[in-house]
Amino acid sequence: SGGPSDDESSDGSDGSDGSDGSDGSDGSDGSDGSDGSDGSDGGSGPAANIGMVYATGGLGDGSFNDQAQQGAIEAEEDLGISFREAQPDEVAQFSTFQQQFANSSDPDYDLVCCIGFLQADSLADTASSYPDQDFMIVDSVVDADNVASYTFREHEGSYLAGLMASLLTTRSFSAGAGSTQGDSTNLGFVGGVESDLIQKFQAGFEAGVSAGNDDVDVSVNYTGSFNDPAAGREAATSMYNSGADIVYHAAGNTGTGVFQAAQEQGKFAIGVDRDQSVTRPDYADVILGSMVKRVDTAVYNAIEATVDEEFPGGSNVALGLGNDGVALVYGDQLGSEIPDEVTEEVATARENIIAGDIDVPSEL
Amino acid sequence: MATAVHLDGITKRFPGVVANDDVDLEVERGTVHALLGENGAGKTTLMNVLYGLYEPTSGTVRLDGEPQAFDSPRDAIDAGVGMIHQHFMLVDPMTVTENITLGSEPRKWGGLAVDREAAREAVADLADRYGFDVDPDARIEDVSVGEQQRVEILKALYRGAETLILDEPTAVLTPQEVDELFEVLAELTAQGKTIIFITHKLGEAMRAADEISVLRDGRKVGTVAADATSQEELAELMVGREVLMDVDRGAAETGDVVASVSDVVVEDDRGVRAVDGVSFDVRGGEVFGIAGVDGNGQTELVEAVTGLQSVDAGEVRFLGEDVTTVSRRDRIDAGMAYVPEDRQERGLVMEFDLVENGLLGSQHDPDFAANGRVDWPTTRQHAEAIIDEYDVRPPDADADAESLSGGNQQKFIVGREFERDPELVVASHPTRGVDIGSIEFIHERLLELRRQGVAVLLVSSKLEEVQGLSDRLAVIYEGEFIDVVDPDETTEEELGLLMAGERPGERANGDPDPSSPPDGSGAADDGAAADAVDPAGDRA
Amino acid sequence: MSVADRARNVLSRLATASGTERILISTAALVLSVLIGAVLVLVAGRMTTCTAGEAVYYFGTGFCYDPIAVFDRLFLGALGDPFSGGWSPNGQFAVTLRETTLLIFTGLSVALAFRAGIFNIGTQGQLVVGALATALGVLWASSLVSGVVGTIVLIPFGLLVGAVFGGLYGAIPGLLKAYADANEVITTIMLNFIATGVALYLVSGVFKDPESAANQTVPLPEFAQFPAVLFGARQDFSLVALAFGLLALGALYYLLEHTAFGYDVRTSGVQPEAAEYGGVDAERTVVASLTLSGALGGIAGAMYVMMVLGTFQTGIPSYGFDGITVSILAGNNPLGVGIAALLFGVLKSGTTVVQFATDVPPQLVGVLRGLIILFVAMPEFFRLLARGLPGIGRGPESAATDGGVPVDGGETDE
Amino acid sequence: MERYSTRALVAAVTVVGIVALLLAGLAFPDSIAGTLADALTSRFTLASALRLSVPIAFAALGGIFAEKSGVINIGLEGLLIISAFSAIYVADITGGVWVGYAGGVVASTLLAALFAVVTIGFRADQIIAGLAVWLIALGLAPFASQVFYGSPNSPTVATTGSISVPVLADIPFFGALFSASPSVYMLFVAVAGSWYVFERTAFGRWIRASGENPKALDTAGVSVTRVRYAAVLISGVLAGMGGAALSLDLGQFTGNGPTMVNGKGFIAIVAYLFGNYNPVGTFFSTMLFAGLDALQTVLQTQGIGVPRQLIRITPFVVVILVLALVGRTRLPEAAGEHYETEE
Ligand SMILES: Nc1ncnc2c1ncn2[C@@H]1O[C@H](COP(=O)(O)OP(=O)(O)OP(=O)(O)O)[C@@H](O)[C@H]1O
Ligand SMILES: Nc1ncnc2c1ncn2[C@@H]1O[C@H](COP(=O)(O)OP(=O)(O)OP(=O)(O)O)[C@@H](O)[C@H]1O
Ligand SMILES: [Mg+2]
Ligand SMILES: [Mg+2]
Repeated sequence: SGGPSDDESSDGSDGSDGSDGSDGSDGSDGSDGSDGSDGSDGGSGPAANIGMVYATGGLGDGSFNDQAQQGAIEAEEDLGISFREAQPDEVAQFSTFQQQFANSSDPDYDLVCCIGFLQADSLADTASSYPDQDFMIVDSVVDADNVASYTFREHEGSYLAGLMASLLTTRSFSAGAGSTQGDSTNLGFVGGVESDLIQKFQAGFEAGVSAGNDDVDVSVNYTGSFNDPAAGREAATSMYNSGADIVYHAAGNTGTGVFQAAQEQGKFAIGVDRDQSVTRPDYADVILGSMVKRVDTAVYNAIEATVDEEFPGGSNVALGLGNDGVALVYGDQLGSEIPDEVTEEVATARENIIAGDIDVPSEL
Repeated sequence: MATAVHLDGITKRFPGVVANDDVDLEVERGTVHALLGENGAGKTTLMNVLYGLYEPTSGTVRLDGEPQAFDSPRDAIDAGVGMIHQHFMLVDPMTVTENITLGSEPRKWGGLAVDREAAREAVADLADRYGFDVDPDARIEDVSVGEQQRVEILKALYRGAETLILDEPTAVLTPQEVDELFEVLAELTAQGKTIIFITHKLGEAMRAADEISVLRDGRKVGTVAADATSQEELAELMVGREVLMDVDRGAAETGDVVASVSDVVVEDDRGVRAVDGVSFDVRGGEVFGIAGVDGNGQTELVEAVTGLQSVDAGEVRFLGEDVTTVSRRDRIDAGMAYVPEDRQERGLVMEFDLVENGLLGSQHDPDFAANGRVDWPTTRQHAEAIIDEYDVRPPDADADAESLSGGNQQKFIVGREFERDPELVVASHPTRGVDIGSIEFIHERLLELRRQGVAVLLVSSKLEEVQGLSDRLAVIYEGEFIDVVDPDETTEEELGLLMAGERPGERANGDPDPSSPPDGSGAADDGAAADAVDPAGDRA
Repeated sequence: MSVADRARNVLSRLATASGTERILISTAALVLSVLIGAVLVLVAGRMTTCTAGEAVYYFGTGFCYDPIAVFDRLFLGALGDPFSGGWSPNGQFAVTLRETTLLIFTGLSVALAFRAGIFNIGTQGQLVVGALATALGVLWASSLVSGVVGTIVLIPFGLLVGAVFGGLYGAIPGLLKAYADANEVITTIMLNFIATGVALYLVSGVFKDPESAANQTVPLPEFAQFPAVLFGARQDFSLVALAFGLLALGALYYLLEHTAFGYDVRTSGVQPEAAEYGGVDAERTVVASLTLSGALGGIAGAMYVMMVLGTFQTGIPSYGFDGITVSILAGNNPLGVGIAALLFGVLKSGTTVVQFATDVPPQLVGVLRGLIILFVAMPEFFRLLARGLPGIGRGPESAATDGGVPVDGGETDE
Repeated sequence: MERYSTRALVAAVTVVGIVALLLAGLAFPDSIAGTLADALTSRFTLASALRLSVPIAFAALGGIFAEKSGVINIGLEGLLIISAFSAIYVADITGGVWVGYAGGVVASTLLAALFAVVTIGFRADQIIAGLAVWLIALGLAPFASQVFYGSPNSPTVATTGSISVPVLADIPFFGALFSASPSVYMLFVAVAGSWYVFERTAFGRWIRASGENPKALDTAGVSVTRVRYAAVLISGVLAGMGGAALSLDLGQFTGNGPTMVNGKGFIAIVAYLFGNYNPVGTFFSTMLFAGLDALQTVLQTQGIGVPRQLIRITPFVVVILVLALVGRTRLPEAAGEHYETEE
């Protein structure tokens, strides 16, 4: 009962070639010229044209953006939409790309997906300048009739990760390439750059850890970068060396270093955003589980709603454990070895959170 | 005798300049050949051709009758030609030994390592053989100019040079060092080496050379035997007119004290006292000369007066004001002109053209830059006036300073400083590297300033210059004034002994060892090196 | 001198052979890098798989990426498609000018320091400090005034705050260099990291906008930002800012070439000993140049805050480093900085157009940028090319054939 | 002289400070001093510092060769990037870690050769060309990764692993020196080798002369051009070793943003300037920097009450402070200048 870890099998990171904005035949003039928004029937054009504006990390971050792309790819396969991507590398480019999509008439984009909270400010402007264009944003809320906002309750999933970790670290457990010492009272959290968002992961994790065992401490390290695996490795190594058995990361590519350190030290790690035991199979023997954040679901749902002409403009969906927006998925290789007492306790906590019996803090 | 060097119809053109024009030159093996000529006459260029640095536009080089086609100095070295340039080609942070053996290091371990012992010994042996005083382990930046020159000569000899070219070798030496050099040259020719040296000093050419060739405007105007000519003849060949050899400075009409230095102490970077309690006054209308072997504190003293070095003790006064801690800029503004010793480091901005160089030191002068805004047209006129008046060649204000020959650079600096309308002129080696026509001119100008009541502080290692121009002459040795004399009442020999550190009183009872001339090299350095080099010891 | 005479003078100086040559060389460099870039695009296009319908055909071979489309988008796209008829000042052209404006300031900042002989790598840090100070300062002041008056007061005030704090931050390496002999390359690189770190600390803590998830300050009110003139507001570009930039170009040129201070700076830059001789106070000039350089960097930061983002947010783009390239490309000449900044503005803004319009990975434009710089840096290559390649062999060939350790060195070698 | 005495003084003060800290740490193990003392004496800190040093120190050694010969190679960052990617790519297609390592070195050397041709052969401005090398690599490596792997990040390949010297590895603290990745040992060899080249071989002298007074070298009959080519190529080899070590140690290339190299090439420049162009000094200055970075990580993890964002910048602050005390570094006289044999 470890949450829905169903369709993680397709690795999105090699899917970026699926991006083809211009419809196959350039010569077919205006076949889908003005009816862009109501073309859900087969016809010659795609069911919908979707614009994707990713967060500044860009594709290939192994987590957030790739996960969003995954949603678009699935929508392409299931719903026959077509999408085009833009990878801004600085904040000022968000509005450029948002406007380019909004302005475009060939094709006319039915929905522009804005990934990441940094896009919120520029989207607020863009959305009011283009009232006829539909947008969706992930990780932030923009109050406008033509914007659907999707936020995640990362702290809830992180709580489960913390709970699992603290239950495992206080017992002697060994599986795959790692093991824990029964007498250890120490866990680790590695973050990328300090921000409210990453602190949500940390807060939930720490709450879960205390819930599992009040005596367990969490060492925290922020490397200051989402792209520095070497720093991630040093941070995690230092944690393992000071007695931590399990390190949870919310640090993008920096997390690779955390997995590596776990392998070197014969300890465990917990992945983030996607099921990293699948996307990083080389480290599957140390990844106990991953706190997945279903950005793909958010993107997919928004696209589906657009295709169905039920675009939830102005809505604000908070995706948590309850609606499968976040989940703790157990490692592909190690999941089956985690003792039932632990998984059961985690499952109970999940129910309690959904039921509102446990209130997980989202701030430190 | 065999002709060792044979230059045949050498022409060398640079864009816009014919530096050498169909020059023929023959030098016999085992002789010394002097090359004379005004600044920019093409002497250095001709020798650079012989050394393979320049490929001639036309003409051939033959050594021992064999035609040579040098692509690089490497070829010339292989053919037995060595050159000691006007500006030394030494690597400052490396040691004497490293410099001498550079590019031809003895190796050991199958070439994997430099055999440092062998190198050191080879250098020591070589130095011994020619009686050179060098410390093989001293770093170049720590030794005197004289010693650097000896290192250059050793470098050539180490490479098996049969023909040695020296470009103005005596410009930087004391009289005693010059004597030593000439002894070395005699020793070298006795051993069958051939020497060509460039000089501006006619007396030296006549003394040391067997034959003398004179260049003018890139053409050779004649070759004469040294014992069959006179200074007057040489001077006329060089300049194309008669030259006045002696200056008559006339009586001094001294005015008020313009600058006064009392008990000044200057320490160098290493905390050694380069100037050790010097006091003197310079009055308006007077030339106060300082003679001494290079490196005895002249540089530091002059820089203390001009505001380029801070004074560690004592006082400098200028026009009645205490200026000990006053900035260089304020001293310039107050009327202090300074012809620096090192024209390429200090006196000129080499990348700037002459217009911009003419402004150096006046950039805050309201005449050129009112309200901080530079008046370029006026500045340009000023530069053109200097060029015109001081005969700077080529007469092009847009030429970059680095494109001028050394002598012309010097003339421009002298012009700029003398035209500053100064109260005090500090002139450090004002005629170094300048041809005799220009020397005459600069000397005249200097005396004219004196007649106008300007105070002049003159430093030179050329005895005849300080002696001829000064009203009073101080001799500096190891940072102290050893004596202040009346130049007209003192012989050159007496001055030489003073410069060697012989105190006036000592001569009576002392027994000066004539075989141990003052050690220009060791003492010439500011202190630290003097300890490193044992002057008398090595010489014995 | 009459105005006409002056104009003639200026013209004749511009028309010197070397000036023309520089333009020719830059053009050739651009063309060559575009050619090589095209080859790269084609090669990459061969390595990628795409459907036959998407491929373009050259020389009878199909390629997934079309170099002509790439360069068309890169250059014409950045200029807002001037030949397509639908040109409007609201389009990409405004973005290009926005980038140009910021690069002018960072370029000038670097150029001034370089002319003084100081290798200021720290413009980025100075920009960050200036930006943060401007955001906080203007926020504070915007509670005192508002409306049009607010704009008129706050913009100069913001620029001033940026300049002052950027200048102070630039003065640190200046003082360290002048009085502690500390190498400015090291100190400025370190100070960049420090500026970023401290800014992150401040805006993720005390000065954080509680409303936003981002590490940023509270946004500035609309009236405290640069007004859009002629150009649309959406591209975050203001003609006023560009005018400031052009003014700064002229002012710095005048400062360097026509003032005593500029003369001091240039002299210290090329030959410090001679400068000292000429009465230039070396220490003061170092500190003054770096302060001024930092102030220009700080103004760039102020512009970024007041024109582009409307707030200070961590993760400021690397305008400071781009400034180094701009300045060097311009030969550290203030007037050249204008042209180099425009070229870079086009490249930066064109990158987004290329990304939007083609499938070519966006990193490619980065490669192109490097190639252009590389070729512009080697005028000698083009001179040789122009002369018909005779002497080309000397240097490079020996590299290709015997790049190793020279073995024929000493006489005692064998 | 003055410089050396200041250096000695700073060194002495540092030693005294560290001893005092250790004593304080012993006396009050729970204080910040205790935490610091713990971290300082931990072999893990040393091991971490060594790992962090590898790419920086290799690149810095390369930088010394180039700059001593008179060619300022500001493109070290680019060499690291290109090598980091190529090493992974070659290791991936051949399956051999060390083949990949060699591939990284070759790629970096080729890029260095381009740099050499451009700066020495065509007399391009060294700084611009160096920046160009950086930008080209910064674009090319992720671009290639995108083309080959469909993502700027490569998949994971095998790593270089680590080698433990029996017995020696068990020594307290210094044992970390003997239980490390092969690149660490190679670094030791490279540092010693570079020192040897500069101090003992003729070639090393030529490099020095070529950077100090190329004309002197030229007139001594050694081709400045060839010496400079050789030196720049060596810088390519060394930086290549650093880049390959960086990526193969992790088994992955990360190409987003500033890539996984993330400014290490620029820190390398700082390191060799700080080490005064001496390979050994440079190694120690890299270790100082990496040590502070390692320490910073430990302190953050232990939570000593200072905001993390500020702890993270301590290495940079310390470098500035030390530099302010120790003072100047002297660039080779002719660094950055073209040299041309006349005619
Ligand atoms: N590399 C060069 N490029 C252009 N012109 C040059 C070059 N070298 C020398 N010249 C010019 O050639 C002429 C001869 O110069 P050269 O240096 O040979 O004179 P010199 O007789 O040695 O003068 P001095 O006594 O001042 O040293 C001068 O007009 C000089 O400006
Ligand atoms: N930096 C410079 N270096 C050398 N010469 C210069 C420089 N600037 C100007 N000049 C020279 O000064 C003269 C006048 O220059 P320019 O035409 O720039 O003055 P202007 O602009 O008319 O005067 P102003 O600067 O007073 O307005 C010209 O002969 C020019 O060549
Ligand atoms: Mg000469
Ligand atoms: Mg000019």
